[in-house]
Amino acid sequence: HYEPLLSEKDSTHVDVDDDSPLPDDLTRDSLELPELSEPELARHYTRLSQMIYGIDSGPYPLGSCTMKYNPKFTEDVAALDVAAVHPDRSSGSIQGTLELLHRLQDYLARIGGMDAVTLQPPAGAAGEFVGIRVASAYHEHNGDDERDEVIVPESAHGTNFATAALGGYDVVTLPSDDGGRVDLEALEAALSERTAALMLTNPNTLGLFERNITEIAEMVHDVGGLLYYDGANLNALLGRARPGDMGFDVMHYNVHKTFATPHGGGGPGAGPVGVVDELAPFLPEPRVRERGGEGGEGETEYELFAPEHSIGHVHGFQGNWLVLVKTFAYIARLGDDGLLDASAKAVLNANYLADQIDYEVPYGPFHHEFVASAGDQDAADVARRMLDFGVHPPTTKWPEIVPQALMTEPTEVESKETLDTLAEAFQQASASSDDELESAPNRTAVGRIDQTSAARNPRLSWQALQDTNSGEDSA
Amino acid sequence: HYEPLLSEKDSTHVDVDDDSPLPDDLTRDSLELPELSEPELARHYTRLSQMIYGIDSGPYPLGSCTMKYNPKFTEDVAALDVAAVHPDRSSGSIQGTLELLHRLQDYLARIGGMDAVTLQPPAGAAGEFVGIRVASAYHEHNGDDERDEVIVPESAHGTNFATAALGGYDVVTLPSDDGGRVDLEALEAALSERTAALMLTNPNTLGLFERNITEIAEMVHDVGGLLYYDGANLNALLGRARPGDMGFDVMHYNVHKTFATPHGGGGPGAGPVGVVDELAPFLPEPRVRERGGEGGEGETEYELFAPEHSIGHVHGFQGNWLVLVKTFAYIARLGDDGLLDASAKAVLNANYLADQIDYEVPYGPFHHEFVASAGDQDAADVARRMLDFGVHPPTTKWPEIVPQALMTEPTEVESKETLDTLAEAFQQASASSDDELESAPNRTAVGRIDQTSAARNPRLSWQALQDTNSGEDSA
Amino acid sequence: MNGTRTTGSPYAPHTDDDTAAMLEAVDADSVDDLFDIPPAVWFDDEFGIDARTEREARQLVRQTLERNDDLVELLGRGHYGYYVPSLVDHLADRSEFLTSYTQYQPEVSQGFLQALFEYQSLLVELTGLEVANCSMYDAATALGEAATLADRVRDTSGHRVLVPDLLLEGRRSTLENYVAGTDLEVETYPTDDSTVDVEALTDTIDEEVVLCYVENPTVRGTIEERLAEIGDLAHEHDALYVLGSDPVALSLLQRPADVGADVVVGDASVLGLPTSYGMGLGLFATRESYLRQVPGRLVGVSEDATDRRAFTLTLQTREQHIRRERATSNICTNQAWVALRTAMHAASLGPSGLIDLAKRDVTRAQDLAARVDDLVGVTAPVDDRHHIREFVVQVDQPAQAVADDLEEHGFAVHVVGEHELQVCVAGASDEQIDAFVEAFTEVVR
Amino acid sequence: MNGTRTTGSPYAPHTDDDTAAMLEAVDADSVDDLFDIPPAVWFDDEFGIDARTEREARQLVRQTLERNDDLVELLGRGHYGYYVPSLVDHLADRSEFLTSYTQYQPEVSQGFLQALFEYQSLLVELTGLEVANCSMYDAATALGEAATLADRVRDTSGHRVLVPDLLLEGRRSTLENYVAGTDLEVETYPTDDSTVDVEALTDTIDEEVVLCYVENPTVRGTIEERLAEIGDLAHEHDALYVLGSDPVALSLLQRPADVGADVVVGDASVLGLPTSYGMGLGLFATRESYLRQVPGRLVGVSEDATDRRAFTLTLQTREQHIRRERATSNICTNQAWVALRTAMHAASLGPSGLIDLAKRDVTRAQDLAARVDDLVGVTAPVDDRHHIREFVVQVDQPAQAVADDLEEHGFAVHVVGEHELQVCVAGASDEQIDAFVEAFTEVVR
Repeated sequence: HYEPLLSEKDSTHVDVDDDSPLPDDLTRDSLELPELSEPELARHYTRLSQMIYGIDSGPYPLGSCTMKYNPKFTEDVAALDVAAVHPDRSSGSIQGTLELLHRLQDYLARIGGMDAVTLQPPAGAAGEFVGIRVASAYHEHNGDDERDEVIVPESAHGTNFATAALGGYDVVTLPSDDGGRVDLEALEAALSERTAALMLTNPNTLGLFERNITEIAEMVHDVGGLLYYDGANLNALLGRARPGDMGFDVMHYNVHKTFATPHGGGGPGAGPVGVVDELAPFLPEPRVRERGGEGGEGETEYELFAPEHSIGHVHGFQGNWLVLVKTFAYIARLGDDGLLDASAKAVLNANYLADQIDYEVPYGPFHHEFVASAGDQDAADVARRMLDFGVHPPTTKWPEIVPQALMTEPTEVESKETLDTLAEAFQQASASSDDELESAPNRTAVGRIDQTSAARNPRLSWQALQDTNSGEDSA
Repeated sequence: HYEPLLSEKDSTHVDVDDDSPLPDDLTRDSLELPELSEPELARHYTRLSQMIYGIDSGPYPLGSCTMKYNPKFTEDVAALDVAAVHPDRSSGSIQGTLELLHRLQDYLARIGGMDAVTLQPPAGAAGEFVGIRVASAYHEHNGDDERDEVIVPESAHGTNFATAALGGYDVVTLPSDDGGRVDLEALEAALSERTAALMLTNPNTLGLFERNITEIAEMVHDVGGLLYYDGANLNALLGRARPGDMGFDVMHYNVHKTFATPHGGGGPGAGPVGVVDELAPFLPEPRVRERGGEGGEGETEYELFAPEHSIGHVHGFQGNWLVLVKTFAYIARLGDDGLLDASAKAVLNANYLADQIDYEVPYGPFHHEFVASAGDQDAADVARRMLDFGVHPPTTKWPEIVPQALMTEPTEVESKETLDTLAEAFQQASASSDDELESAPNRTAVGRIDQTSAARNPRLSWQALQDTNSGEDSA
Repeated sequence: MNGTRTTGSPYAPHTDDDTAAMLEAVDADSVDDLFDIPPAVWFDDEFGIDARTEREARQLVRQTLERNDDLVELLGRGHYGYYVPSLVDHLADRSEFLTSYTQYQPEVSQGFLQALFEYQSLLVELTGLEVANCSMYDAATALGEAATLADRVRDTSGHRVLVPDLLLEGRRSTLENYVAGTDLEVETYPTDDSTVDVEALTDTIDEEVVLCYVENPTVRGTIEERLAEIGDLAHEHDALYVLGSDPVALSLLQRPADVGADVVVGDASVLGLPTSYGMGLGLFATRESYLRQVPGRLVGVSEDATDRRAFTLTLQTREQHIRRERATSNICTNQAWVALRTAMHAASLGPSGLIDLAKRDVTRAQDLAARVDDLVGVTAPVDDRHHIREFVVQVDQPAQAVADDLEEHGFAVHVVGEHELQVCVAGASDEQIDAFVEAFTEVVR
Repeated sequence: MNGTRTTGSPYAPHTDDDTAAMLEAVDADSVDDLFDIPPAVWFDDEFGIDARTEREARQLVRQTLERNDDLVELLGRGHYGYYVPSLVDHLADRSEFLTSYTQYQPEVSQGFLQALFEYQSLLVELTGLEVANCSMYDAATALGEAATLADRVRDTSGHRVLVPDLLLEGRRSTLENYVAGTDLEVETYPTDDSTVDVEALTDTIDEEVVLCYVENPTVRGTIEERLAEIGDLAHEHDALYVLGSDPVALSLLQRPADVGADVVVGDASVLGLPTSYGMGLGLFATRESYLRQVPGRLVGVSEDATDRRAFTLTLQTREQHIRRERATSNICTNQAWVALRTAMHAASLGPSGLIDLAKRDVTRAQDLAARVDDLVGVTAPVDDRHHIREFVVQVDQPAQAVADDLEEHGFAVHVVGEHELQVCVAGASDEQIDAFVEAFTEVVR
């Protein structure tokens, strides 16, 4: 369980000026990097992979992260040669790409109950940003440019707050009511003509459906604000309720969370944004639409266009295309039946697992996730302890509304048997002694990591490490 | 490090007769097998893979097995859609496949110094069998049908003996001389008008070049016998000596050992056979040849044909095509320079490693492999002990000419650094106590396995295991 | 370096410094000095093979293979192109599976051994026989091995091996090579409507027969109806009853054990491998009584030092590396990785999926036969039997001409007689079959 | 079931028995009972999306994408199609890399963290700056983040962000969106022969400028010659000097640290990704002094309980999940897996391979420019500068017409002016370039 850094295996200094086709003053002097052969690299990365827990390793019940199994075939379609086109190709020569994008826009619109969709945002947070920028542009277009607040529930994802701030808004934090849902009185108090938007996820991060959603929508709309849907928890509602029908004006889709594209250890993702008709003219450019007339073989033709009042680009090109191909393939595989079954089993699994564990689980009834409380134990310790039982732990210490939160979302891909295994790991952790908790994990590639040391003395590159080491040597 | 059997995860009994399109008496009653979902299977096989040491895991110095790194790109070309054709396609419609086969026949002929090559044998042993069958057919064709012996050196691969026997020959075992090579006097004594062939590998399994090869060839040919080259050790000679030039009449190539096709945990392999002109009419059918005239675009056209006195088929179709594609790709990648360098580094590595270890290494000078002796230690214990140091051990207890043999072949793909690691593992094993040796391995997925129990009480299926268990239960 | 470097082996990691240090360690001036090759046989020439970058080598293979025409293949006759789930490629391609050696060190091979054990268990269920090895090369070589097994286990002085007259040439010829070193001789028995002519078989069988081979389904896609009767006939004459089949057919058709089969051979790669120019996976299953005579590798269960269950290759004393010329076969490397893929594909289908697949092979063949039978000058199926997967079609025109025309339309079919074509539905999609009917209609018009 | 089953989710493993048992455990009659959705918003309709088998879904994507024309792309302008070694696909596709989550549990994520740390180290060497994060989305968003960084770190009340007039629309527009929530305003400065017009820049720059952005190479493939001078100019006015580049160019061109760059942004996916319709990897490196203001993820070294080296995400207090509205960025999921691929590709090339690749980009662009410049009515390169990878070509005919004709011949090029095309050699083989010259010769004849 140890693999040297590439640079520790080899570091070769190569001078640039030999045979340089450029004048010396336009080039660097040298480059010093590892020079290794394919067999050495294959082993290096194989060994590194062996020190990673992936979705094929076992259950991965990260609340609000929705770690679903990633169907293998979606990789194959994204790897097709015909998928490998340059973004500056003429529209006429990439009708296939445009058709796929158009069909995906359509699929997503139907699933979300939205009127128009952009596929450009390269991640969920980028989708949020598009939503907020669209809201800004809309208000501005209406001459409504005094709105400088965005309201965000206290239990919301950190990105909601950060996105609103990036969009130039003051963030108004909304407390929860006793049941863990939006406090309507607090909302009433927070809303004003300064309100640009309310950002909401539903079910919320406690797994609870915002039962008053219709009322909330009315309240926000009454003050001229827009209602934003954070798609993080859409997997819980597939085929059973749609943000558009609940009164949301704009939403993003997390294709990783809802449509099983691989998380890749932190991306690439995609965060398509859907809006109601009224907001469609503000979406990023370019989007795809059908072109009047038909192609040579009677096929519909597609073209790119800029919406009338487009906010412009939020990505240099068209976003994370390869991720979108996988999204499309997944939806085309599941169809109505599969999507409906996904939310059914996701919710069943969460409820079943919540029932099987000893930790207290406040609030309810749950949809796709629940937040247990580790009580007297430190939730992060519990998580590390669970690693030793061969499973991945839940998300911890958030939302803060539940003390020592263990935010758990099994998703639909886990079998009853796996959930039982997971419940067993929860039980073992809950029965662990302080000592066991504080020393965990012990069966992992490395033991518990000192976070303070990492932050206090940042060593962020091999070069920095070298400097540190030589510093120590000379000391 | 434990994963239940598929059947232990699920066993579903399905009746066949529901909606059967066939009369009951033509169908089975039911089928009972695991019924599992893709996520469950993905995890199952991922976990199984984690309990396997592959070439990307570390050094794999199996003497006579030549475990080389398998270049990743060769997998990609074998997976091309255009490679997926049915064997009964018309020749005119698979010119690409035939051209590739023809080019590969040509490459192999040049590398081996042979005149004609068949690609049909699906493994090395099948290649040997073709060689022996071709020899039989040749002698028979010459009315020379009293030859009933094949001579095999005592240190030869087990397949040589078994192949000769399968071909209907009596096996005459040839002792080695004091230097570990063919004993010329013994050979003289063994040769007679009954000799159909002498099977030889060169360098032999001790890694020694048969210096008297020209003389040996003359002796065999003088009695009317044929000289067979076992290609297992061809990697040691690439670009430096060719079986054809040494007087061999027929040879097989182990594409896994010489041309880096993956071993697959025991196949599929391919064992092309090369022969001198005189034997070409006896090769299996069909083979590929150029057709007179040219295709539409000036490209050479190819066709299948049956050699005049062909022994017929040794495989239902054309052998292991996908393996042959990888072979071709590897040779096309390396070319003359690469092949020459492969043998250079293979031989350098073996000599260097032999020099770095404490165990006695008799005989020499070595080419691609050497056979160390574990002396007082049990070679199989040494091997198991080495597993605990994270490397794969050498082949053990063979050839028997070296007591407690550790037959070691690092191949060209190992770096000096890896060889040093390997040498260190040898050293640690040699310094191990009896107890350490006898209890090894300890850091593997399972501990030392009881071979006797496996053989004495064969449990070769889940069904058998069930019977055993229920027997125990009732006992 | 990779991707651009073309000198030396791109897979040899040695730096110049490494090489120098290693040469010094072994006290040699150059690598050439390490080669103990007499000058007379030293190779001074070149092969004349160009080195290429990885990209160029890929391109060469691709361009070469792109000369293949892109045809919809309605081909079968022993090699089938079923859709292989993506799971199989992704998991089987994990390098631990793909690049490992035969499991002679079981402690670091448990995962592969378990997968092979599961493969054996699959075949035990499909055949009903007690023992399945973990692979031969293909159906033809498995049949050859069955014959040498018969030669070893039958006490009689008999030498006749009976096979159907329809047997594929590749299989028959391979079989003949396998028995060339024995006294066995291969003879054919006649068929009727492409299934065993049991009366004729009764007439020819005698005590000299050591093996009677029947395929179900037959090479023409027909399903045998009197298997148990044939088994009795074989056993009455003390002959080994060997059945040829495959995992898809076995999921639906009569279980070999139920009709008295002593050995089942066939090509198991109908599951797990895409069309691959005939590359196969030899299925070999037999009765427990022949266990010690089984060719090839067997994975068994044992215990480790702490009494935990563990898997290992077992009964290796049957094999060439131990038993040499007295081994049960010369087979060494087999088709382990294909067996893994087959097991994965079967697991992916599950029992319901397997049965469904086989049933669809029956109904789709039936449907297609009926559709082409409707055409003027076309009869299908020719044989008055149930079919699975494929069937023979009679055409008024010369079959070769029809096949050539179909090729022009983008379809490949078998020519099996002057006026007989054979068509297989196994790998084709419904759309492809519709398009084929359209093309066929046009061609025979 | 997989491959054939189309009802329900094929990726939900529940048997009917499981479902029943689980419902009983949670005391519910049906799954629907578990949904706490008011009737008013319950969705009673269907999406109208058909379920498909795996094979059908694959086929649908393939058939759809096969509508794309198969053109040789001589395209660049921020997105390049270099050959990616096969190693990258095979290793990056290992499911441990592909399917894992962000490394919040570092003890079971060491392999990915180490790979990202190696990626950071690669960028530190390439840029000469001390800190590189482990990715932004792409070059455009990285530039946007650089601007918000400038907004945070500059004390001045300035609001001007200077970018070249040639800046790609997608980048400029994205930048404007990123600064929309600040007081910053994006302005352009002029270029001369497609490189910075330093005199004009000198005229426009003042203390109001907080960021001066320069790309090297430029979008037209030209190489800047006065980078250090521009850096001095920026610093004299207390503006952040931001350079745009990529790992291939950085392997050969002046090291950003040597010309005074404060931040380097760009698209690092020139290595590691095939052409992918503009999908990218935002490179972001900066000086140590801005460490606490860096957006995105950083992997650092620490120690575990037994004092062994261990990797972890660090300085997370900059990030949205901790700092919320005071985070340095809203970025969460980034392009980690692409960064892995880029690191793999770079490692596969090594320093020699990287330098060679960049040098060939210079000489091959030069050579191609010379070849087309020889044609009547064609001038190349238009800009009197050194070029790498791509260059602009002037044609007498309308550029769009020439491009359309080239497309008919199977080649895609950029139209960048009424009589200007742009051509890129990065991904093309020598054969493809020869074929292009032939087609181009014919088209402009």
